[in-house]
Amino acid sequence: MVFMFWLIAIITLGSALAMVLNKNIFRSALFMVVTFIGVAAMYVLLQADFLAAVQILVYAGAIAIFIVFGIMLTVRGNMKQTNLFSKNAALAGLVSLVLVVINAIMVLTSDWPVSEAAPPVETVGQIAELMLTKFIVPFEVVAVLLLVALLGAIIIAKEVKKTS
Amino acid sequence: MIGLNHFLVFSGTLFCIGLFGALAKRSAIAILMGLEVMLTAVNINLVAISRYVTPEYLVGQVFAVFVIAVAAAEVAVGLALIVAIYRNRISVNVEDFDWLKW
Amino acid sequence: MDFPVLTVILLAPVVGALISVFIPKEESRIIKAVAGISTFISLALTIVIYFVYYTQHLDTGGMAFTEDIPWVSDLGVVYSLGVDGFSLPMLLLTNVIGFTAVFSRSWSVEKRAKEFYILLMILIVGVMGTFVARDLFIFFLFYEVVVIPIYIMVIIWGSGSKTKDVTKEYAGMKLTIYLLVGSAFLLAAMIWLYMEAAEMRGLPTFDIATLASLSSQFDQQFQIIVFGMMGFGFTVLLSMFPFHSWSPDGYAGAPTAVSMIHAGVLKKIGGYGLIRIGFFILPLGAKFWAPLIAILAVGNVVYAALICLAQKDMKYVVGYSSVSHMGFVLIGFASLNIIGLNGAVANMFAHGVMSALFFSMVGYIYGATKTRYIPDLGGLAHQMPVAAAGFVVAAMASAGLPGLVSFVPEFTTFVGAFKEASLRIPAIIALTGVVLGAVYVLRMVANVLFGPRKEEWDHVEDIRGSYWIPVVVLIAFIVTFGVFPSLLMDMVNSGMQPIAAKLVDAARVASQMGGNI
Amino acid sequence: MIEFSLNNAWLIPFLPAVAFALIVLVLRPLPRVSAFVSITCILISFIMAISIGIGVIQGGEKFVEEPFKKAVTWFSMSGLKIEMGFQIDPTSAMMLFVVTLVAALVQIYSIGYMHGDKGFSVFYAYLSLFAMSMLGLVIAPNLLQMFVFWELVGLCSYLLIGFWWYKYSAREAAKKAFITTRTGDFGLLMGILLLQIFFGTLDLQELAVRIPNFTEYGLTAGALTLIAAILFLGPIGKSGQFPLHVWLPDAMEGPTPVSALIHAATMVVAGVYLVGRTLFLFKTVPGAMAFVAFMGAFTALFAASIAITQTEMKKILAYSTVSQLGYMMLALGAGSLTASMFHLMTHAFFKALMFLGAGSVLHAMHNEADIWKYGGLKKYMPITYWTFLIGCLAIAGIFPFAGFFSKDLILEVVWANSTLSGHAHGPFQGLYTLLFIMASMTAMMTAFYMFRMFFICFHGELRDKHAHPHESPFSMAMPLVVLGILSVVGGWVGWPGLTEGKAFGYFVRMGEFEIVHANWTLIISSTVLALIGIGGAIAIYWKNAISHEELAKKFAPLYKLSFNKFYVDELYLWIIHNIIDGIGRALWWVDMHIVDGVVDGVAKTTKVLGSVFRRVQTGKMQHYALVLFAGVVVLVIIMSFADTSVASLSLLGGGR
Repeated sequence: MVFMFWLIAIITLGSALAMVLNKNIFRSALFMVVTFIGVAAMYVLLQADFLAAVQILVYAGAIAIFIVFGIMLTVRGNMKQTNLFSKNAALAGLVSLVLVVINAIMVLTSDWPVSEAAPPVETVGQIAELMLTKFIVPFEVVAVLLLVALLGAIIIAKEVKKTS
Repeated sequence: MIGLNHFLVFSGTLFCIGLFGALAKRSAIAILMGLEVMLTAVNINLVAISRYVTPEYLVGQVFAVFVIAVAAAEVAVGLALIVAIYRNRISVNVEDFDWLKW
Repeated sequence: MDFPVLTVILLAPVVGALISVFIPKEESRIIKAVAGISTFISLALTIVIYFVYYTQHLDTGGMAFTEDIPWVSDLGVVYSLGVDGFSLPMLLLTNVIGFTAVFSRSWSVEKRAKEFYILLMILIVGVMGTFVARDLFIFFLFYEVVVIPIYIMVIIWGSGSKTKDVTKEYAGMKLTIYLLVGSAFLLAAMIWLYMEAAEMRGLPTFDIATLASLSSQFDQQFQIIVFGMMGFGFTVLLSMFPFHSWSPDGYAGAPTAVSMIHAGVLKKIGGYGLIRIGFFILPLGAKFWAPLIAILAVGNVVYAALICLAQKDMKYVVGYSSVSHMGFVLIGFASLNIIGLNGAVANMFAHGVMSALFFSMVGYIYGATKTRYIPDLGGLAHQMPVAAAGFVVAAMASAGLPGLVSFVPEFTTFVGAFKEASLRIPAIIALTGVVLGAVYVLRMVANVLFGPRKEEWDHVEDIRGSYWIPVVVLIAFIVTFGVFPSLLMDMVNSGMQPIAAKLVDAARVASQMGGNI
Repeated sequence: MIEFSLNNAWLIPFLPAVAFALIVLVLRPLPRVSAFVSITCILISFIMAISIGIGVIQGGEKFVEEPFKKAVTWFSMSGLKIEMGFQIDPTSAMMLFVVTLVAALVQIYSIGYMHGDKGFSVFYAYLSLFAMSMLGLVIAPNLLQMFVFWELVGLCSYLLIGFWWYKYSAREAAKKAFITTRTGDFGLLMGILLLQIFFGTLDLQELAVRIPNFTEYGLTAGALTLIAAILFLGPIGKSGQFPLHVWLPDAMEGPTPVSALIHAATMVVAGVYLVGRTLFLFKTVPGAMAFVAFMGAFTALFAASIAITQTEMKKILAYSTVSQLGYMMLALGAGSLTASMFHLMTHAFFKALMFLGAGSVLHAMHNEADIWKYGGLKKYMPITYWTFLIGCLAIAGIFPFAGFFSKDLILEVVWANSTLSGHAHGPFQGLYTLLFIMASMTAMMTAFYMFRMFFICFHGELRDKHAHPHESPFSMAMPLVVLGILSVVGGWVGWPGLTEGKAFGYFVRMGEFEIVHANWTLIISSTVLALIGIGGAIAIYWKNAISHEELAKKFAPLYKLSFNKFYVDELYLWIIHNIIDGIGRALWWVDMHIVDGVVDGVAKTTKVLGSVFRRVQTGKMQHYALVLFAGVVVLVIIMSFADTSVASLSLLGGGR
């Protein structure tokens, strides 16, 4: 468990860093997929197996495909120079770094009300129950949101016909 | 023993890496990728707290599902926007996008 | 009395505005008629309650026709209305001017009559509301209602000037921003006052009378600061020198009806608030600031009157003259005694009716000739004798002729001011305004109305039809209140009694505390 | 009738007010009816005034000591109570009689004079308004009522001078009249205010009791003198005293009946009347008396010296009016209400007569103003000629015409105050000696310039060959005759030998009654002076023994100075146009560039700041996000190091 955690954490963070630092956007996308898979493994460690599956399906699957399509549609020229840093990279790096430290301090100094109870073994059924009872309205809203996003994406991305 | 703190620090670090990507990259698509990483990091937080603080309820996971759904929608719209902008500007370099300034 | 007469007065124009919404915009005559009827209902009811109060409540004084409906009870906001001897003249003034403003001639209103009259109704309601509110919050609410329609009306239906390089947009913007800056100070002062009072009582309230009953408990420093902020807000509205410059530009830019309402009543909200809220709740603060007000008042009178002499645009003459007249009001305030306050308040009424008539006539002439530039005009009495007569009456009232409404108030103001030994020198300087006032109005009258006939104005029409209404109504008020001043003075006196008593009290307290103010 | 009139004296001003309202509101399209209503009202007032006069004479002593007063509260508040009402005493009764008489005659005269004018009804409305105002002023029991009607009189004067408003000259003259008198009223109002403040009342009778004890009211003699002097500014303006006399000659732009009514007989004497009414104030402080007397005498001489060279009939009469008003002031300054009021009355008769006569001439000559165009009018208009002669003799002070008695009385009271008389009193005898000499000179000059005008107009040959003069119609001639008779007999009421001295002076007086014994030296010398003046006029302008052109050349600088009215008007115009208007323009500049400049400056600063700070808004999302997160970081750091337990707890202590 300990070993698994550290392994997954290093892989995930490493590939995330690689995604950010890589100058080739396509490789960045691939590292992103690795990151997502690592996160899915983290879910497994957290005994959220259903979520791990969803993570793989949606992130590593759908979203990655999306991104790749996006790259294909927009990127031209030298692939090695497609993913450069902007001028404010240094400042952004500093902010991120400080934020990491702050976050760590805050987490470590906080006293979490950790419970010793065991998580349920069977999660899918419970999630389904929660979603269809207590969270039925957000659930429906998300459904509508997805529909709207779908339509919106189509409309936005559709080529505008030049009128006269 | 791996506790809650480990997961929270991990997710925080992942979030910050995503943030760095979103703030420091030129390509709009790279920014989008950074955003996705940030969202995932948040999900880990949700799930981890749910697992360690209230293990018997799976509300955190339900939330994470919603976040994933929203993230998917966001990526779809975001990419559509990028494509549309690209069509206009032949560029996805956000440094060229300053229309917010009047 | 159970009949909520004040609410009805307030609602009549609102209903008029709502009805206008459903009338096709081409039917501008019907819209005007609706506006006229709804304001007339308000006016008639106001006259009725004025006389009821005058005959029944005058001896006892105090608020009458009160209505109290709790609104936001957590904050202590109550929709409470009521009138006393102070607010009634102001309410009457609002209604007289509101009613006549509907029938005034504005040069470009025909274009979008519907919007114009709807905004006008809203404006009138806002002004009326400030005068009948007994709750500070409601007062402020109505006050803010007033500002926006004016801005819109100035920039849509306004006009620029030939003598000064200003556009209507500039005028409207300047006016609005000035008023908003003033009201920002006002709001801050109001909230501070409210918090302080809530802390003292344990219960939050916006009720003016309740706040006033605490006035002896507020400490002096607090009163001075809060009155300073409030006084700034209100005196900007009253166009005190050197914060007056919005007023001539604004009047010159505004369409006739807005000029009438603005110069006639809106300005008076400043004076009303200064007394009803400033003097009544914060008498020690008033005492501290009075000398400064007196000095600036003299600035108002003389400075504006001298500037009037240099004006060549009719509306600027009237605009600056109104600034000058406000100096008389302010000097009456600064005297802090009952006579001066009576005079100042009556002066507000008098100036309201008079300047409304003035602006109405100037507006009519402008509407007919399409120019306000005095050297272009001349001999207009040939073509428009009625308008000329109205103009001369307004001019004479402006010059403070006895027998017209403004003489007795001015005299009383000066009696009050002379009574305070420290105010005598400022008052004497301000008295020269009486002479200068005669000079500039008579110059304008002579150059616009009299002299040889000018052929180019042969086509213009004299006042007829509904344009008669402002002339007749306003002159009737000017003469009636001029010949029988006690109709006004008794009323004002009954309203001023408690406030003056409070000031006397404060003076006593101050002298006990060491008397260094 | 007498009782009724006394108790309802308010009707006297009220009736003309009714006439005014009726004409303005209803009768304007009907000129004849308007005139009829107006004249009827003023005649009723006249009858009431006469019956009041009779009542006062019958009452005798009673009214002098205890004026009959009735008043209602006009408005009041704590510490200020103003009444409206009437006060009848011999002085006001006399004024009522004079004003209603002259007003009635002028209204009758106007039927002919204003015939065919398109503003005929309006003219009558104004005349009625004027009568109302003047009568209201006369019966006023307190100073504020007096001031109210005083101002209304000023309004009427404005309206009537500007009656032919389409003429530039009339419009400017009206404006000038109103503004000039307003300048004086500034002082009057201030004086009234100060009296109200210090004595707590404006009631004339109460003031008369309180003012002599002024020290009890915290005033020094100097302060009271100052108040009196300030108050006197009003009469200076209204009664055309130097230096505010400039409006009166210009006021002749109005129709002639107006000149007769307002600018000769009634309105302009309002100032004299006011000083007379408040004489107790002036008498309390000798300095004020001397001031009044000096202003009066100086004005008399000054105006007379201008009148000598003028060439318009009405202008000459106007300056003579100014001069005579100066006389009345002089009398008041010498402490004699009697002399002043007496002269006021006789002057009203003969000056109205002369103005109406001048109107008659103008009417005949089709408004040709220059007297050098006239000449030999004697044969064309005999009634006018003879009545005018009476007027001239009266003003010159020739026995037994009205002016003789009143002018003599004035000289006598001034004489009594001067060191020359031998029994002088008061602290300013030396000054009164000077004033006496000035008054005597004025008397001579008056006789000279009146007869100069008289001979130029009525004798010799008609110089304007195109004119066809004719005698005026009956409605115009009748008032001339009536006034002519009064100008002859009007002075006899002051005859000291009449009914054991209980003549005019017995009723109209202030203080103890004392019989003024005829001073034959004075009478003879003043008559001689008048005769010298007339003789000079005869020699120069009738017999042409001395060429007037030669004279003018000889004294060219003086002549020019007098002809140009000592350049007072020019001086005023210069001051107004350059200094006052200049200040106005300068202040406007200040207002536009500095006051507005500050406001616009604030706006501009905002704009500049905006254009600086808008650079911060790069328009790039990434920058905004970066700033957002940097802000979060900075905030967290600040809060964690700040010593606020709450903040550090919530951020660093976790979710408890």
